[in-house]
Amino acid sequence: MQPVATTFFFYLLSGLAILGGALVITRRNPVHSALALIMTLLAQAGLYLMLYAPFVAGVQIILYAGGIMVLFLFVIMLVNIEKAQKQEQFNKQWLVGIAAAAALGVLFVLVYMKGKALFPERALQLPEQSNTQEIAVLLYGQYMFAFEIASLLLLVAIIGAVVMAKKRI
Amino acid sequence: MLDYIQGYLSSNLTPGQAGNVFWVTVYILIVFGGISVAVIAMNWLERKALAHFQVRLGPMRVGPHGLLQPIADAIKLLTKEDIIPSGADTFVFWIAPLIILCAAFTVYIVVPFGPTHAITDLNIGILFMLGVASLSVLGIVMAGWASNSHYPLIGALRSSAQMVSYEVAMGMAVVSAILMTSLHGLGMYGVAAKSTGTGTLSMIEIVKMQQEQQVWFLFKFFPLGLIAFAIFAIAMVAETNRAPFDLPEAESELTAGFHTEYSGLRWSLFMLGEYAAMIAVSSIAVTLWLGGWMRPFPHWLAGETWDLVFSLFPGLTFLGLAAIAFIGVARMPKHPYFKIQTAGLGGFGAVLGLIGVVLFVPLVRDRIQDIYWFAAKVAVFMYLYIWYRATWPRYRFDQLMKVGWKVLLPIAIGVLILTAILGVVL
Amino acid sequence: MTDATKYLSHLELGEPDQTFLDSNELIINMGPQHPATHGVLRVILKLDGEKVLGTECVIGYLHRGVEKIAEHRTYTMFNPYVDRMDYVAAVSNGLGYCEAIEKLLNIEAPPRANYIRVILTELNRLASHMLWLGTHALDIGAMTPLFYTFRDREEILKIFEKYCGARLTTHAFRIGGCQYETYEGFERDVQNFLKFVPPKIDEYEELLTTNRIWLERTRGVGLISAKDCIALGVTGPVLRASGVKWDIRKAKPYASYSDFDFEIPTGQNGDTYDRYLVRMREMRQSLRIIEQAVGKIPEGPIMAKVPKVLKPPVGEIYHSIEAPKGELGYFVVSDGSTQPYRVRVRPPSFVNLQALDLMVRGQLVADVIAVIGTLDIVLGEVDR
Amino acid sequence: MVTRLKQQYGSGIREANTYLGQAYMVVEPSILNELLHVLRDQEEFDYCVDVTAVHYPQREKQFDVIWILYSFARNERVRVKTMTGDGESLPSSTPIWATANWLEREVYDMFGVKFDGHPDLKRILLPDGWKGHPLRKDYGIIQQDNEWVQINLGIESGQ
Repeated sequence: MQPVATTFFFYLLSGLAILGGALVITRRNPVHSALALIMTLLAQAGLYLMLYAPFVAGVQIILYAGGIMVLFLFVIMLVNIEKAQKQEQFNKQWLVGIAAAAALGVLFVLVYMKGKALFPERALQLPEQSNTQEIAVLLYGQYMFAFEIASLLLLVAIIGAVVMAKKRI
Repeated sequence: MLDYIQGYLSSNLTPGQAGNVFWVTVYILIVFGGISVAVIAMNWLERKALAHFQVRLGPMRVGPHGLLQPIADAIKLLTKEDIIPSGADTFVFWIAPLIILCAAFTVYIVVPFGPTHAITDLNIGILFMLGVASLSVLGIVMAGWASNSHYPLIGALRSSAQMVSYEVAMGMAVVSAILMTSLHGLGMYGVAAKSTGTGTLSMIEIVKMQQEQQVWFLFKFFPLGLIAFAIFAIAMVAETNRAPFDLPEAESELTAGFHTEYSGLRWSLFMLGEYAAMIAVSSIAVTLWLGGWMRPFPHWLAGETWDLVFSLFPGLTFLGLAAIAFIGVARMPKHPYFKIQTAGLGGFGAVLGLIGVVLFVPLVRDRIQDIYWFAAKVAVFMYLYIWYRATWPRYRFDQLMKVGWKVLLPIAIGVLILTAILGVVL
Repeated sequence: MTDATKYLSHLELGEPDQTFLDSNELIINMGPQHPATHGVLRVILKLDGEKVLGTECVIGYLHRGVEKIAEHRTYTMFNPYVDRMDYVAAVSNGLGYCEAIEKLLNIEAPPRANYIRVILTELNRLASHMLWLGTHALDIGAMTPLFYTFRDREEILKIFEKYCGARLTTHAFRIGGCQYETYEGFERDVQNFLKFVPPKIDEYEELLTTNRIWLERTRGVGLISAKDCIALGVTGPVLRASGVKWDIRKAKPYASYSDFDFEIPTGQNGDTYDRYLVRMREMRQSLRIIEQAVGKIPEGPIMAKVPKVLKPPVGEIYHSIEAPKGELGYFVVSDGSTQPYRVRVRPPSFVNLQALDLMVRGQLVADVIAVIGTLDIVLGEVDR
Repeated sequence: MVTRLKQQYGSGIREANTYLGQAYMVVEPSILNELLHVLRDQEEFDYCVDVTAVHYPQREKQFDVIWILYSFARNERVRVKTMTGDGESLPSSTPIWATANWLEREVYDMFGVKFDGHPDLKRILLPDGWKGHPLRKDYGIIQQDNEWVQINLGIESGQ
């Protein structure tokens, strides 16, 4: 398949992702923030598609945009929006936050500068058609143990959530 | 130009795969228009069929047998006042129906109406379909919340809980069908099909696998395929919020659920989205279990003659419809008042007949019959939707959840495990 | 404090569960314009999620002051007004009123009139139950029975129309008997109807009685014990479904009910499903009564000797009949003039509606709809 | 039964009789509550059919308040009648029969007779802010609370 206007779509999707991220933290209304987050997640899914990783993109849409965000909205809708809107939006920690973000940015740049050799010269042309199968082989072959441990962790989290939320067990 | 079209006709790829922007655009327009027409037809059919279930006549006034009723409805809805409640969150209220509509129509990108009749064929086709279809939950939640009213909110909460829960059982059923693409085993007529090794998520490939294995997945590993299909068929009714799982819009409880506060055009967008989603999930079912575009008995009744006989069906169907229309013309009262109606119905019949005749042309016939069989299979599901609605009372919310989590999900997981075991053993 | 919370302020709702997560209580105003409240009933629900913590009925939207009107009309003039109370069972209303006044006047309707009364009243019971079934099923989400019952109710209304010219507010009876002689072919019509209806009732039952969703929606929903029923004064099919075998037609027979052989269907559990079954069986019993009555309508006059001007002696009377919804009573006080001094109607719907709160507490919102349907209320009668 | 009750309450029961075959008794308000309790617990009148009232404006004690009771066990009805004046109040029978709740509210709504110990005595059929009690004889048949109508409905008159 011939890629169509790759650079254009890359910048479009990245821009959308960054815009969504900015909206998430600046909107007063938590529902609007959640919607902006969905936009970011969908833009990310698009980026995955451009990286010839359609499976990850599909999973991103199903799990994050379709599943987790619905639960987010669920919780947000049930809290008192009026109260949340009256509260001060940024607390005293914003300085610390900016410092942390700056540090992270510097770290990224440093990694890029120092380890330039680690990055390949040009994008890898991964076979799109067998992407899903490759992921499956890796997940259930090489990384089997890590995968199963992660699922165990999630199970523990689910049980914990049920215990905390249920009034009478 | 002619060469171009001929080149297309002999193509073995979907336009998306070929990377042909022109044909992609044409296909998108055709699919969009076709689905819209299908929704309109479904709307009319539902009202008529439901009415006849219930010893009524249904729409009879606008055009012969109310044929033009959907158009009258559309005009009414478009010209109605667009009300936005004063306390509503305008932006979210405005965007919610669009999300539902977009989600419902985006799905059609990968629906394989035929081996080459799809906008594109994604490697993750089925995953993409499920994922995008699940995005419509967002629209419902947003609509319910933005209306700033209790009934829509409860409707939205119910709806999202329902859709998220049934997606799980639905996903499990789908996985067992996908598993079958990679497994050999006994085919429909006891023919051991060859193993294909790796499976696929691509919609077109799934149907091709069924072709290769000489079995609809519905009958594979009988009754496992059947059970998985039944689970999907139940879950898809719940996914589209239709009776008997129509609690989010339960009229007698929540007035109209999440779209209580919507009116006019926006409301019609919800309806369009809902019906488009119904067709979309039915297409998934058809693709995964009912052999997609394959004609019935492709192997049992194989051979040139049978191919010819089955390829005549599309034309015959349209001629039959035309005949019904002409019978209607003959039975129309002879009063001058009915002149326009008679002429209209006659014209409609003539158009149908013409389409029927065109469909007999060999070149068209061969290309079109895939679409015909696909549409016919989907139409069965559409009829079932109406039938369910006329027959069953509505579930209560806790019972709905019970059915989803305690009945469908365990069975679906069991079927998945058994399918895997059988696939390895046989 | 909103309007809705004001109504709920008095309810002892108990403390909401203040455990780990705050449970948000929701107050929902159901009605007076709502598709499932059978008219203009307004129910204010206090919900925890979907669970009902308490309800408050706000009624009176259809109050027309029927009892006040009665004091300003003569006995005869007031007769048509009673049809407007329980408008789906107008014949029963008329029967109760006429018999109360007849008792007060100490006259008795002739046997032929009584037989006609029984036939029409039982037909009306069928019509009322059919309407109940259709709307109740529609509330629970089954659309189709509504149209089936309306189709068959039409046959009953046709008989009414032929008999007295009106379909709904019939004003079929007069004090002292009946105004109209049966029309030509009345018996044949009724007999045809008797043949026509049983298969139709089978049809309804086929759609619902063993339908799994119907069973799940109605079994164990809106439970009410016989003790609670009696304490709350609930009568009619609701009481019988709780296991009390009590029917005024048997307990204190009026008209000519003592001549007929019929059974009182009862249930055991007092849930919505039992009430459904009781009403379905009641429809068949009504058919049995009509069958017996239409076969032996005695000859004779249809009107007792009644003075032109009705002036009952000073005194008071309470007379009640078994209306389709329960005990419909008339308490009439006469001061010796041509106008009643006081007419009190004991409306079954009004009293039965009181049980709603008890029946839905702790259940889900969807059950409120089912219970309102199963109580079979008519707001015209609740509000009068 | 009547003789037994008469022995117990003496002059509290002013009259006990039947009219057209229907038993009724007229009692003093002072013994009313106790009598109703006795009727329910000892005489098995477990079902309160109706609570209602009649207005006699000429009398000193203007209102007759009537309880119609029924016994499932005996298949008998009895009416218990008591008299009360305007502004006086009667003991509520809601603790005895739950059904009296709405019925007493209706009597209060229509006649203005108050019941002590009623859990929630307020208007039931008429709106909360309404003035006047329509079933009193001095309330005209086309009379209404115009003030309420004007404030709440925004129209000159409801007629």
